[in-house]
Amino acid sequence: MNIYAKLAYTILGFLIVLNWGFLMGATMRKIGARMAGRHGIPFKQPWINLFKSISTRTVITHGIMYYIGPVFRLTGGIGLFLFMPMVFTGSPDGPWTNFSFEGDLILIMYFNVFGMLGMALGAGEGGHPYAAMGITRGLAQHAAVELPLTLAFLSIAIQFDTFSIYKIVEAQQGGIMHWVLFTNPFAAAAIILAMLGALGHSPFNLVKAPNEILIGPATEYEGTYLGFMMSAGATLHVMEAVLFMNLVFGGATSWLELIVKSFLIYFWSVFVGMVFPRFKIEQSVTWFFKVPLLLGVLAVIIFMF
Amino acid sequence: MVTPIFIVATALGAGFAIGVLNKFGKNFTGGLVLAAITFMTFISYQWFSAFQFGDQTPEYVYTAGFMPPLSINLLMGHYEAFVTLLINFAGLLGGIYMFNSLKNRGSNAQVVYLIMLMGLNVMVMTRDIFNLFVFMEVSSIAIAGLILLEKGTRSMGAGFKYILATSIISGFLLIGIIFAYYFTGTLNLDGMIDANLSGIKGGAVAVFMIMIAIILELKPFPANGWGLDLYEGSNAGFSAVVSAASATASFFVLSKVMDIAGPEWYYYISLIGAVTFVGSNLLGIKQENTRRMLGYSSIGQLGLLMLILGFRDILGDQTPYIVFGILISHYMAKAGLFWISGIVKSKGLKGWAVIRKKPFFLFLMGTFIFALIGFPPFPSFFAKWTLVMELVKTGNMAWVVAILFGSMMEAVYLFRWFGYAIKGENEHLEDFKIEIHKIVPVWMVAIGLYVMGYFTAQFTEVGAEINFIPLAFVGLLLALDFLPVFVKNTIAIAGMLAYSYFIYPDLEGDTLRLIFEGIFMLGGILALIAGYAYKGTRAGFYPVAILMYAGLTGIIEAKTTLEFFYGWELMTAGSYFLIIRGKRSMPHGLSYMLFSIGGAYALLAGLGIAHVGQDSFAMDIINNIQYIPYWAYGLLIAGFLTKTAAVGLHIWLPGAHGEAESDVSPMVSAILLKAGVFGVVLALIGMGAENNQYTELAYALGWLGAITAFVGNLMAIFQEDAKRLLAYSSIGQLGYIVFGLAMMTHLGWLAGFSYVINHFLYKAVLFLTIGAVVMRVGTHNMYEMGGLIKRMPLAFVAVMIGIIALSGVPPLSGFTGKWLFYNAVLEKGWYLQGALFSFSGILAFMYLWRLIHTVFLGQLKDNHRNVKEISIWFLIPIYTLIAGLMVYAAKPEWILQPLGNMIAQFFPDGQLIWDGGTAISKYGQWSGSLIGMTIGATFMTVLIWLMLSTRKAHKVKQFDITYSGERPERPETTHVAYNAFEGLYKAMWVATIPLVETFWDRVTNILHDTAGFTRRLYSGNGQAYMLHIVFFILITYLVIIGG
Amino acid sequence: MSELDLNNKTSEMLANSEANVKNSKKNFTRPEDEKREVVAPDGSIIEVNPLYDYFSNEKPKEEKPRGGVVEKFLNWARAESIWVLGFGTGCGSIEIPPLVTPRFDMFRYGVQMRPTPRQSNAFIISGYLSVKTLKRVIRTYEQMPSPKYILALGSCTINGGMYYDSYSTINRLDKYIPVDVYIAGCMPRPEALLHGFVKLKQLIKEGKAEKANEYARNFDEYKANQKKIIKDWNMPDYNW
Amino acid sequence: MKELIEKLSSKYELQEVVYQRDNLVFAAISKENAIEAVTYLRDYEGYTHLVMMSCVDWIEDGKYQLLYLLHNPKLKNDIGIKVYIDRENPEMVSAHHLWKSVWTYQREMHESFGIVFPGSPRLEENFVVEGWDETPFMRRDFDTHEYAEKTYFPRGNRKTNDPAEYMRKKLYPNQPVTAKQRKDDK
Amino acid sequence: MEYIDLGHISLLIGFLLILVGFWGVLTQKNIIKIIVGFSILNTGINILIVSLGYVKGKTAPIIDNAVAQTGYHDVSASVVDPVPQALVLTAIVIGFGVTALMLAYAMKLYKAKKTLEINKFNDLKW
Repeated sequence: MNIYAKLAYTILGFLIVLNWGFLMGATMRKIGARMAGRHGIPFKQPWINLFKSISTRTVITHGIMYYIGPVFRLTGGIGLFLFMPMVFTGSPDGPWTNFSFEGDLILIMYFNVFGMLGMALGAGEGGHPYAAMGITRGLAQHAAVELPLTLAFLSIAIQFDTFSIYKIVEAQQGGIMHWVLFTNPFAAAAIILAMLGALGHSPFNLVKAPNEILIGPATEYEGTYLGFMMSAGATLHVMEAVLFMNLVFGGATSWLELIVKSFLIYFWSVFVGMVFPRFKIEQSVTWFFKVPLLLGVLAVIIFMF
Repeated sequence: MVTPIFIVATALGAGFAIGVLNKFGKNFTGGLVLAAITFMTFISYQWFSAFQFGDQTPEYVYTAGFMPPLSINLLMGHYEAFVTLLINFAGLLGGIYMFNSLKNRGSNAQVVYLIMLMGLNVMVMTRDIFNLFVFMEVSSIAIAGLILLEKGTRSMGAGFKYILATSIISGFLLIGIIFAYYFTGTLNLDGMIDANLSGIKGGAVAVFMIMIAIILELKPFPANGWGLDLYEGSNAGFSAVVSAASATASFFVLSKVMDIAGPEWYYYISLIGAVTFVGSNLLGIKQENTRRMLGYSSIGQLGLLMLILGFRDILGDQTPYIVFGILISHYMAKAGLFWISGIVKSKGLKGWAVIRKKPFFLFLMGTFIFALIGFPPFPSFFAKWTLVMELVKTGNMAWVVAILFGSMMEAVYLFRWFGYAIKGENEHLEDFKIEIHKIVPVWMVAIGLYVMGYFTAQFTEVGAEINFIPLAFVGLLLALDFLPVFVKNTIAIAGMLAYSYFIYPDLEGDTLRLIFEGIFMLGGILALIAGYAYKGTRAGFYPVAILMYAGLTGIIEAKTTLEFFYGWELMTAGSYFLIIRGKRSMPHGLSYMLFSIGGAYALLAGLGIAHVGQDSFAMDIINNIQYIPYWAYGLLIAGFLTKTAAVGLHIWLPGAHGEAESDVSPMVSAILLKAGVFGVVLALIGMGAENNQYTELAYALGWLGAITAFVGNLMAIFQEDAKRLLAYSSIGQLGYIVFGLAMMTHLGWLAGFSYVINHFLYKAVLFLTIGAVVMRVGTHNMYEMGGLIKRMPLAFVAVMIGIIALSGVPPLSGFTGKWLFYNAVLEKGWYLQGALFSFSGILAFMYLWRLIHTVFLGQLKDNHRNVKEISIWFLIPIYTLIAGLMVYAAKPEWILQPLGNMIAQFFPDGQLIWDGGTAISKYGQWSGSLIGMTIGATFMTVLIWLMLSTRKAHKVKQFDITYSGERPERPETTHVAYNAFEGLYKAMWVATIPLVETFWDRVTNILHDTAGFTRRLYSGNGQAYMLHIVFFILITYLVIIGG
Repeated sequence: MSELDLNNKTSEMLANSEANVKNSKKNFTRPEDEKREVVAPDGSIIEVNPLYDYFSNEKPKEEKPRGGVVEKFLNWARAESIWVLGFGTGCGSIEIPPLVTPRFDMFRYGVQMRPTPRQSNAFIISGYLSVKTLKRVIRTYEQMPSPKYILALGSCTINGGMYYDSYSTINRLDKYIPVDVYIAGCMPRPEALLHGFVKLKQLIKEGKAEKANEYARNFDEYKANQKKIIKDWNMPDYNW
Repeated sequence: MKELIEKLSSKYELQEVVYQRDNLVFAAISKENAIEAVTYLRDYEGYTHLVMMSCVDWIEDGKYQLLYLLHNPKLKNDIGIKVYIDRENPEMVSAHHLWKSVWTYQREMHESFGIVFPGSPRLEENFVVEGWDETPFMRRDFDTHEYAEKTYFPRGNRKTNDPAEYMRKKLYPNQPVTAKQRKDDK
Repeated sequence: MEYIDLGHISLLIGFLLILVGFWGVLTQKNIIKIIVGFSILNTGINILIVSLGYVKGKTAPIIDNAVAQTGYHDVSASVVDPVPQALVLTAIVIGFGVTALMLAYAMKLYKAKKTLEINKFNDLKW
């Protein structure tokens, strides 16, 4: 496939992901509202919020890093998309593999942090104590989440003898029983639990904690910056879900499958969030060090013998 | 040629002459004494040079013209000439030093001094055992008299104890002599040897009596309280003479008399020597009184000499060389130290800080201490090396352990003392006066040490001039120390550039060494450029910095193990001085030194084992160790790991790096630590070059690396001090490197090496930047900084790039290492270690964010409003290094491909496949430049979009933040910095319990308690000391003769 | 007193208000707001003026609407996405929480609560406002990005309500900050509040809710009113 | 309680002793002895808990009445010590050393009545109002209405109704007002 | 009494004196007594030396009439070993020197601390 076609597919894919991210977010809130007996927001609300945000008349800036923070964040989101094979079409050169040939699972693991780190820097420049508090919590929780996740990723990589996400997806084709969920249940369980932290919903949403530290890192961001961050957030949510989908739930062979699977994955975390109150940071860290870590270690150990 | 009898005659004649001529005044008689000693020295020298440079044969002097046994005969041989030269030279210098003391005590004292020297000379030369006894008594009486040079009850008590002890000893000696005579019918030593005294029935007792008396003269542990009192109580100048001349003479007497005892005694002499060496050095660590501490050290050194003497059969031809090295170092260094102690006049160790008021004294003191411990280029270094090599070769490992342990203890107290001198509080201390006649001897022995070092080195491979060129450069810089920084810095840089150019052809083609040499040299030059930022003369910085680089380049160029060890010790010495220059770095400098010395001794033992069964000392012997290779590699790696600060051996690092000066931290962190890595690489090449059969060792090393990475990174999170944070981070990064190397696969090594280069680049950037920031803001504490991005944007950018590279986030170069690592882990199957490694990497985000946030972001503090951007001299090296990072990020194949080729020599399997800029491993692929371009393009697109849409943004100031309707009061209370990761600490405090520190604390306490308990033996009661002597004799009798 | 008299009185007061602040009997500058000197690392002395140095002391500018279809669209977006700052000033704030319950459910109107003024565009002044709170309200209001809207809840914000003679409670909110929608009642029920939102949306869509610009236009007058009663003014004139 | 009052009256001159309830008694003590008495009650009689401290403005008498209400947790009874101080020059010995909560009470009284407690910590700091420079607002001679009219912007044409009368008129416009109602209204 | 000759007796006395000397040196607290102990020790050693050189039935190694009385014509065969005698002379001289020095010390020590108890002079220890 030539590079222009590839680029065109990629841009199209990104637009799908972005809008699906918004829609998915709205749907989740709708579901939450319906569970509470409310009518809830209209489905169009995220887009309206985006338009409203990027059209504020006054914008402030605390300095150059404050400025660049959302750029980092959005780049992180887009980059994650670019390096992820989205829809499996049977050929590594297919239309929806984006630029995933440039890297593999390790790249995704580390690039995941790109946006977070940039955001942390940007929020820091504002000098708001809550932003810094949110970031310290976020980083601590991130560390705790990543340990079981890494173990599970390693386990999957060992299982298929590759770090290439494309190959992992390919290996899971051919029926539901080929999914990692069933072929490597410990790794899958570790991911399913650790995923809750990675997606950052309650009970692990201490980073944002709206009533306590005024949504943490983003507390100083307004208008256009906020719009960028909302877009990045939508993208990242989908991409995280797609990552787990690719690794555990057999990937997707069509956009429809992708949408359904990512929705269900994301819904899992929202579902848990509906039930549990927010954890303190040390609680959440110790929680990830218990069951998910144990599962992760098990997932790796079974391949050592 | 003047016959040696004139030594005696001169002394006696001068003594009588003084009695006659003392009406001409004490200065005259003093001059006469000095003239006499000079003449005696001349005679010894004449003989010595005749032996050394001519072909003189040993000559007997027969007194009264009769042949033995009817008369007494003196022998002037090579060794005798040398030892009398030493004695007379010490006597001469001592005479100059004590000129006034002797004069004040009158001409009698001068005569007694002469007589003492004469006695010592005759003790050395005589071949008649009764004559020996007589002159031992003569010199004892003289010494006992001269102790009174120092006034006060302390010296009186010491003198009385001395005379009591020597009387007891001489009683035994006399009994021994008469029995020996009874059994052999001769008093002549040669006659006794011929008669095979110890073989005669009952003769063993006679031999025992003689031997034990002479051994007791050498003050063996623990029957040596009187000797310690002598060192402590007498005049400092006189202690020096006793330590140098009298001890040397006694030692020679022992070596002489040993011949009649026969080989069965050798073992016991060694045993007594070892016990003395270890025991007195152990007790030395508890000393607070300088002179007594030096006394312990003197006695310890004599014990070491005894030990060597006992091994003279085994050591064979090497014995004179080893004895010479140890003896001459001890002789000069201890005399020098005693003399300095007489000038400085401070009893307690802490008072020695006053020495800094005359900085060249620090140089002298440093010279003596380093010579005593056995650092290059001093003779003791070579002697100790040879000793250990020979002992290990002959399988005497236990003795090596004793020697190294004793030396370690000696290093503990000497360096603690030196630390007080360099860094202690000295404002309240009174300055001391220097008299010219007192300082001359000190300088002479100091210079003598260097000369002797050069002389000694000529007998080894290090003797080549090339190894002394860096040292000469150090000397040059030392001489130019008065010049301003700018000039010296330029000279240093030019020197290093020239040396790099000079050395490059040697290393061309050897990628491994080239990488490390590049890190050492280029890194060194870059770090030196930052030195331009300093004002004034920066006294003492350049010699030690260059000393360190000399050592570093020495270990790279080393062709033999000795050269390697030589470079290693030079580097240790240089870096010690660099580290201790920091404001509060005294304890850290000490612990650095002790760990380094411990590591060096492990290395020494390891190299010794490696040498077993091999003919050469070439470096490649470690590739093929034949004798207990597990131990050898273990010791070598343990030695190297002290420098890479593996967990357990890391406690010196945070303080040492954290408290060092701004441009020293990068030197000791980014550059120096790589020396340890280089060592580990060499050891691992040795282990794995042929076939990797040491999997357990590598496995343990792998876990150690992973745990080090974890501990280092975790501890870094909870630091408040920016430089300590970076220091802990270094521990963690070195853990990665060790882990990677320990995998012993192609990919593992590639990852390790990519970390070596990366860590050099970004840690140098970070340390230089943070150091420069610290220079500007005047504090290390991160919570006292903040918001500095507004004041120093260039520094911020440097740190940001540094932390992105360190954290391993693509697209910068840190990701290279991570990617290689995961592939290597998967290939090797070390999953759990890999996960721990990965977790450490994630922990790194936290401290990195904290570093940049609390220093550069957040609230600008009031007192930093006007700080300037960091110095241009720091920015130049920083941005040069950043350019390196960027090149690495953009074109990783430029670095990784040559690295891969180099590693393929050792590990040909499992190489990366390069497809243009894409690296393809068994498990995945990664194209650094493409990823960089993709991310860059995305980033720029988003950035431009945001810039366009917020072009009218209003620039606000630091308190324009939403603060619940309130306004912040102060930047300090609004900046989240202190104890930032409290939540994580609550969850993970278990992992931060300082087990290692506790362990080493316990070890220290046990040693101190042992020393403190044991030294109560020396109750200060002369009678008790006599009892010790008697018990010592009884116990040795039971052991040796066997009841 | 007639309306005219009151206005005269007001202008007279305004003229003297600056002087009032200065002629106050007490010095209200807190110790931490006084000028202080700190020592820089290089030993030089830096004078710090806490009331000035830390803030961007710029006046607000009037941001003219773009007009046309774009503005209409954006106004629609703004109207459909009203983000309310969660800041309860008085007893009326107890009427806000019911809005998120199933019975009233303000989300269906696109109304949400936001925790930080930077991300909100509507501010409910819920009930009586003491001078002390007014200060915080002003700072918060000014920190919100324009366009921004104020809903004044309860009769206290209209004429002081039952606190008309209190020594510490203001009588008329619109003298201090511009109000878009008044919701009368003591207290108004949540339904009334919802009605207020609907009204506000209507105003926004019509392009009439430009009170932020009015504030910028009459900034000096508002500021003088505010400073007259807030005697320990320790903020910048405009809080960015 | 009786014994306590007897004991106390043997030491200090007590006035206006009122046995309010079985477990509550009030007594007035002179300004000079009050703190001593309170200290005595705290240290020897077990009245370790300061329930509250209050002030009443007796403008007619030209006095402020301070009340220290103490509680004995063992006996479960309270005693209130009243102190009358001069209204024109209000000053009282500070009791901040006895209970830390007194700091706050005294700050409040200083702000709202202008009573000076020499030595009391943080006395000058704002308590309820910020930047207050008028007559202390809880003094009865301070006319809050006038102050509000003067300071804030009263909206004109404001009508005030007596709620009871207004509602009666509205609900029962035809019914005449009875004498009892008139009396109740007062 | 053939077994006990002069040589053995003096040997025994010598050893006894040595032991007495050691006993004095190691047990007495008074410095002067210690010095006396040393003197006894020295004397014992000297007697030991002389008696070791004694040969039964021979005379002192001085060439005078006594030599002739022994009846040996070879002078060297008629006298006892002269070397120990010489040694003893030297040893006595040295012992004298040492004793003198000790006594001088004792005097100085007494002047300094007004005591002769040896365990009082422990300024230097540990």
